[in-house]
Amino acid sequence: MITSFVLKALDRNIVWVTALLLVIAALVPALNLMTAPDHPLHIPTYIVSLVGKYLTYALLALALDLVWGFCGILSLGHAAFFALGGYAMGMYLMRQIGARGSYGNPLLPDFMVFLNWKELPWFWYGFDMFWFAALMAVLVPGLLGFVFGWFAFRSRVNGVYLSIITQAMTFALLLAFFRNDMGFGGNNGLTDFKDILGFNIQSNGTRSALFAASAIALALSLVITSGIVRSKYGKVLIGVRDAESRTRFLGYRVEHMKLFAFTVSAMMAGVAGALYVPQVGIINPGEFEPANSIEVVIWTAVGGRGTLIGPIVGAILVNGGKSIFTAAFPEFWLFALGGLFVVVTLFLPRGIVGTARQVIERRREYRKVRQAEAARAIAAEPQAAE
Amino acid sequence: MNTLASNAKPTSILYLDGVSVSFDGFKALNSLSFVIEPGELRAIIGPNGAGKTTMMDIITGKTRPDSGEVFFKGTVDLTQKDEAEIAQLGIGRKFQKPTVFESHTVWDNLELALNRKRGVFSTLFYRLTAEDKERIEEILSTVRLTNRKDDYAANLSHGQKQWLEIGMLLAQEPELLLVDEPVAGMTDAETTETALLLKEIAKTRSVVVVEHDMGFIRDLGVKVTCLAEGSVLAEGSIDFVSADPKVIENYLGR
Amino acid sequence: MHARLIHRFLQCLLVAFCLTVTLLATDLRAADDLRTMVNALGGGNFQQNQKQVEALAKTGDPRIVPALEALSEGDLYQRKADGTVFIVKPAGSNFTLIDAVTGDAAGEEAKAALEKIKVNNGLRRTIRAALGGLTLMSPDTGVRLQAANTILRTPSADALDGLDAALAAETDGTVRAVLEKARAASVLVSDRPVDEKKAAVATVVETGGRDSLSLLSAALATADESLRPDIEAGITKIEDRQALWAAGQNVWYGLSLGSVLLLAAIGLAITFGVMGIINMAHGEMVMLGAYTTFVVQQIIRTSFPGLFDWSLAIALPLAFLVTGVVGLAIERGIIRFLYGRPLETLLATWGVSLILQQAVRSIFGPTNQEVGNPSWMSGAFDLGGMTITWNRMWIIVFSLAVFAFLLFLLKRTPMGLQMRAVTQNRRMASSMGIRTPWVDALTFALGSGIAGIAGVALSQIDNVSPNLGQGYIIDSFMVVVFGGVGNLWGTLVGAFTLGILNKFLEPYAGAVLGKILVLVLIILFIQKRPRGLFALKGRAVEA
Amino acid sequence: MSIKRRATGALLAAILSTTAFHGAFAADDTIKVGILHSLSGTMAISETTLKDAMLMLIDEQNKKGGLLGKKLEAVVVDPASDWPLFAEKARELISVDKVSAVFGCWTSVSRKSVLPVFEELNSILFYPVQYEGEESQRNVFYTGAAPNQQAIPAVDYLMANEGVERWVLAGTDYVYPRTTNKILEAYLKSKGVAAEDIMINYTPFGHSDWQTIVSDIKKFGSAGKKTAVVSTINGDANVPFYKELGNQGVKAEDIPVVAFSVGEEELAGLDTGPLVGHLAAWNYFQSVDNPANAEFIKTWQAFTKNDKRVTNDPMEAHYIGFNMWLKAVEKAGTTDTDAVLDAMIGVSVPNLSGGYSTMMPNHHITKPVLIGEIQTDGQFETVWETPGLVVGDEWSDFLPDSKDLIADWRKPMECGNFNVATGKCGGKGS
Repeated sequence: MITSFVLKALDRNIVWVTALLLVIAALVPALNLMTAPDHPLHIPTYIVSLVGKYLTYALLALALDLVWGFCGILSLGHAAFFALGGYAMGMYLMRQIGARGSYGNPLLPDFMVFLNWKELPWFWYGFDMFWFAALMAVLVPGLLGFVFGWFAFRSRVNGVYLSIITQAMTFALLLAFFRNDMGFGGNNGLTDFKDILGFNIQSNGTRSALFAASAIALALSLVITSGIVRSKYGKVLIGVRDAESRTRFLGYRVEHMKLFAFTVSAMMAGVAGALYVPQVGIINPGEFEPANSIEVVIWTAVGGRGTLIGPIVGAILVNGGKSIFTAAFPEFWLFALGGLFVVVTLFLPRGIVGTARQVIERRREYRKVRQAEAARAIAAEPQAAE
Repeated sequence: MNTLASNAKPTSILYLDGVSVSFDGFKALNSLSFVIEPGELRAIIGPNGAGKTTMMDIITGKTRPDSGEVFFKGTVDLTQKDEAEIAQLGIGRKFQKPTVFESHTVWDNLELALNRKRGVFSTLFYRLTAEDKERIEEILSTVRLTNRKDDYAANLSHGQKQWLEIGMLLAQEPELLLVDEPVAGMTDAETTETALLLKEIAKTRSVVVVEHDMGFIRDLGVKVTCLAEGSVLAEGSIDFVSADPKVIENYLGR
Repeated sequence: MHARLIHRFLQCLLVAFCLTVTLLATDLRAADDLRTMVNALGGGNFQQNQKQVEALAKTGDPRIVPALEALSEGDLYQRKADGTVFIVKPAGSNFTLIDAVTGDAAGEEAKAALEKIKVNNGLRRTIRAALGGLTLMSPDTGVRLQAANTILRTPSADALDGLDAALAAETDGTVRAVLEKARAASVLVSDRPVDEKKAAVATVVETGGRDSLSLLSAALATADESLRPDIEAGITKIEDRQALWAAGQNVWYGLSLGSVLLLAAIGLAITFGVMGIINMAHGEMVMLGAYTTFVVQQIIRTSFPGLFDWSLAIALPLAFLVTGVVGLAIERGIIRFLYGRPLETLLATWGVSLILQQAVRSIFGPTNQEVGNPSWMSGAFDLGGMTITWNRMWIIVFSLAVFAFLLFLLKRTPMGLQMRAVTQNRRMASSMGIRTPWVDALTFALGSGIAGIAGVALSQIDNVSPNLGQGYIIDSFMVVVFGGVGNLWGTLVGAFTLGILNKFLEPYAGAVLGKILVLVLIILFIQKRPRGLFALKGRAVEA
Repeated sequence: MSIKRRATGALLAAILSTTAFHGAFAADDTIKVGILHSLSGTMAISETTLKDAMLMLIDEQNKKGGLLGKKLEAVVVDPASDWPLFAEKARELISVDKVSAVFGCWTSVSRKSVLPVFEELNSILFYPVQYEGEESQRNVFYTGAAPNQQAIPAVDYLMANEGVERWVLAGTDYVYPRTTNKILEAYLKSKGVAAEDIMINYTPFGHSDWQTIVSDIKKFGSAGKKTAVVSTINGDANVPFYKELGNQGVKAEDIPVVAFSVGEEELAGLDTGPLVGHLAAWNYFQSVDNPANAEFIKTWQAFTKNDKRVTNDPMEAHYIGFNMWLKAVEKAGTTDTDAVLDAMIGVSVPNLSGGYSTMMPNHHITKPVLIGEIQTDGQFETVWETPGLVVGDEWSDFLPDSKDLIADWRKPMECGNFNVATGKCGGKGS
């Protein structure tokens, strides 16, 4: 059963990209660790952590694409799941600091100490264990996604209404996490991490490991997602996207279909967040900004909505561009970015990958027709001869 | 009439009694009542806004009636169920405008329509069995789309889409089929073909056809119900109905 | 504003005084005697100067009024050379000197040659009190009122004689009322007998209001046993009265917040609600409107200072024009290629908003720009126990006016008819000879223009910075969706509901939690009514 | 296939051009100075000014012949008010551009976000904004005010000169106000202020509807005791707050508001007519009257080609920090981090308020504290000034957990949180 699921998942492009990701996962750390800084092939740590960040973004975009590209649910709140995953990981990293904080309090994180909290809030328990934090990084976003989706899809909220309430959701969370009384460090968020699983979080080794982890996680999710969308269930999803009522009248429970996709997607976003935080070294409520969620939508659209590789390409391109522009023309990079979005929507409505695929298919169609004609011509020959 | 209907209730496949519904004050259905017997092929005619589509919406659970009873096989209360449940009970519906999954191939369209387990996980790990293949092939030939099976539904002609949709209904193996204007925009050839197809289908299950095309109705040659302003105007053979002055004044007249 | 007002009054009053005084005055100290006292202000620090001012006040000599005035305005300088103190008026790089006592012109001096006599709140208070005492007998009702009010704010036992005299002479009702209260207040702080104080308490309680509360609670601290019960009773009485008004005040705050939301959202109700464009650049349109106001005010400030009170009136049409044109450009340049693809409009307009923000930032700079309130929009007035600020009131009125205008435009004009026709059924409309492209363009321009004039209003209460729009975009979408997309009335009701809801939650939950609750309520509400407050029903939507 | 190529191509492009671009800059005959201030996003409103100030200072220094015989070169990046991006950009400045020191950050969170980077890559950050304290890090020099250089003197002034007995502590809900208010609360109580005479209120960022809160303040102020508001409201929310104060007629003579985050920049967006007499506590005002400041203002307005352009306290902080850095580098004869870190401590340079500021072993500096009243022209007039200089106190004496902590980065101690009670480095010491 599972095997067939996986086998179906592995079409040519996916195989290529997955392979590529795995190669990067091995190669980049190797080049970073084993070559001398002056070696031509050396990849500086700066690039490693930068690209590592991109990869987590790519995973987030992929998660969004599952619901938006294949099920037509435009979520403007996906950064919320990302951030929740991040917070779960952040809490673990905070607990790891232990007595090494400024006040040397073995139990309480610094921000609690100097706002003189007396004991650890209940929801911080268990986060000193990695497995628990990792579990929460997936479960909490998943649960939120499930509950939210269960309400929304059951009462058939869709279109912009759904988009806007997802935005309301992330905005509410933003405000909530800003409140210092929440016990998540308010605006300063969680930071000053020391180590993860006992490894110094700043050592090149750890960075490379995190990079590899991100690449592999992305590859894995790519395979899973591709499996999902290529299964019969995936076809139903696309059916829901294109003709929701038809799927209903064929007897499918559209709300369940949506709910499953939404929850899975939320969990993937959570994983992305959990990998993101140790690499950037901070998580704060800013991650809940509705603007962030919109950016994710934009990466996906730029890369190509409804394709699996598109969101990955889009996320990496847009963020790469951002990194370069903010340094190259700090005063004017917003013009470049804004321009990019306008241009893409106007001239590449299907996104980069989508357009590429379209071109390829056109050519294939054309070739088919040509062959058919040729065949007919040959068939015609002998009669002509007589 | 209600009393008359109610003793038909247990034996009927579909039973509507005094069904009314209104949108923002406009009465779409006004205590509509009629009965479909098992294995019956019934044509329903009526001017625009007579409530034909609304009636289908109510039978298929898309719209809830304000009042009245809707029963399937005399026992199942349809007003308490939603689209999916009703579809799974075995009521298939074909829309006025052909709605198929345009970004799927003809084959996939039928595969999705097949009457199999429809849960999330059973679809997630579904594998195409030999019998399912067979069944799909069979339907393909019934709706004459075998040679297009690998094309995207989007690339089909209008008529072919209509047929594909009918094919999907067959795959669904319903006991009751609701067909909304199947020949709209079809060539005469296609129309007669469709008539044959529907009669073929009606041999094994009950069918309700909503249609404007009187010629087509004649081809079918079955009992006709004429709706107007959300309630039944007349019922009987095509000639009987089309002779009815009310009908003429209300419908054929123009 | 207030200070200037007093100043103007005092000018005219001064003249009157100088005449009367010089005639009637019998035992006035010599002018130079005064001058030495005024000059003494030069050296002293704040505390010493307070003493000095009180001393000057004691003289009761009206000729020192302008000097004190100048001091509190920071226009009193000391000549470094000889320590003489002058009232100064800036004249280019120099100061024109005015004799602090006689008010005669006394030539010019370089700024460097003079030293400012510093003033702080404490000193200002003392001066205000002194002036209050000195101007109680002024012929000008307004000034007398001011004076009475100042004494009321700073009651003192030794003001009593002055008050009695003033009351005896007072004819004007309103001034009299204030004087009464001021007297009562002063009695409370004096060492008058208890029964007199009891009476005073009664008067204070009678007039009610917040200031009475502070008077009483202040008195309570020092009052002797026999008086306490009266005062306590009085306090509770006033507080009960206040509580009632508080509710009303809350509703008012809600309305005013609602009006802001309405203004922010109403443009979106067109571009998003009617046209279905997810217009992320909406906030930037509001921002552009605000900046137009800023530019207009700059020009007025530099060229026609007299017109300042008209600045908003002038800015309105301009803002509408500017943002309208920008909107038109956006529609023609980008959006028209995206009809039927609402989600893509989200991307494109998001890009546009980034560009617009950065453009404004590089033109005007990233910092806040000053947009002044015209006099008729500043200050507040009391309605019973509630304080109503003029700008809030005008904004409510304005938002409703805009709404009415829009409603009329859509429902009663051929243009509106065409707009609705196109948005409902594009093909049909065009086949009926409506030039749909232009209707689209105009509709979008209209929406943007409305956003622009909203910006004019919002510039009165919020920052005018490149980030202005970002602050409103989300709330706007909430309002439109909550009200029901495509329904103007929905937007109206939605805005005010959310506004009032927010303001009623705030006192209990606090500003932050209140906002969170509102958002959660919106989410839950959408579950109940998946198409907003005023949803269209029937087959049309389902399809 | 082609898709894959696009992906990789893009990736490489991104990587290469980032490095390549800066590679172009990397000339050895210059000393690079990083400027890490948001030029876009919500914080651009405050930080852009500091970017310009730094460019001006570097410009001036180059006119004077640069440093160690080399020209200084500014490397400007835009972290776009996005906190993780701050960390990324800091890393880029240090490891790609090889800058010798970075001047930047405004919000505490941005500082917190870059701290680990500076620690790891061992570089130097100059942080120019008043902040909540409770921190002292080896690689950071705090040239802004610590709470004891701003908040506490302000409160003292109000008690002494205005006879305030009742206090409203209003702030934006984030760490700086929270901490400052905690400290003030403790301080006020130690001065015998009753709990019911203290009202604490927090509002979200960019809060724009102040009606309820201002009227609450009026209510609180009508209890017969002299009342004052201590405002730690953050930048953007101030304008609507003051507008509401003005309109609801809260006069400075009655309820003065003393602010710690409102400077000349913020007032530039306001008609200060109704606000005359409200106060602010800073270590510098543009109105301070001395030649150095006059010169500074002149250069600034010339540099920005705008004779209305105002200066403010964080600018002065950068001025001080920059000059300290120059001096330290000259003292050390190199820009090597460790050498400079050692040389910095004890360095003393003139500040703009007419005295000298010295870098203390705790990486905070000595400053005078000025209390100013808002004037009609949008300037502040100093109404009170600490007799001497105040040393920045990184660990507040009014918070239970930090009163035993001190920081001293001189050898041999070299500790940011030495606990005098336990005699161990590292807080309580575990």
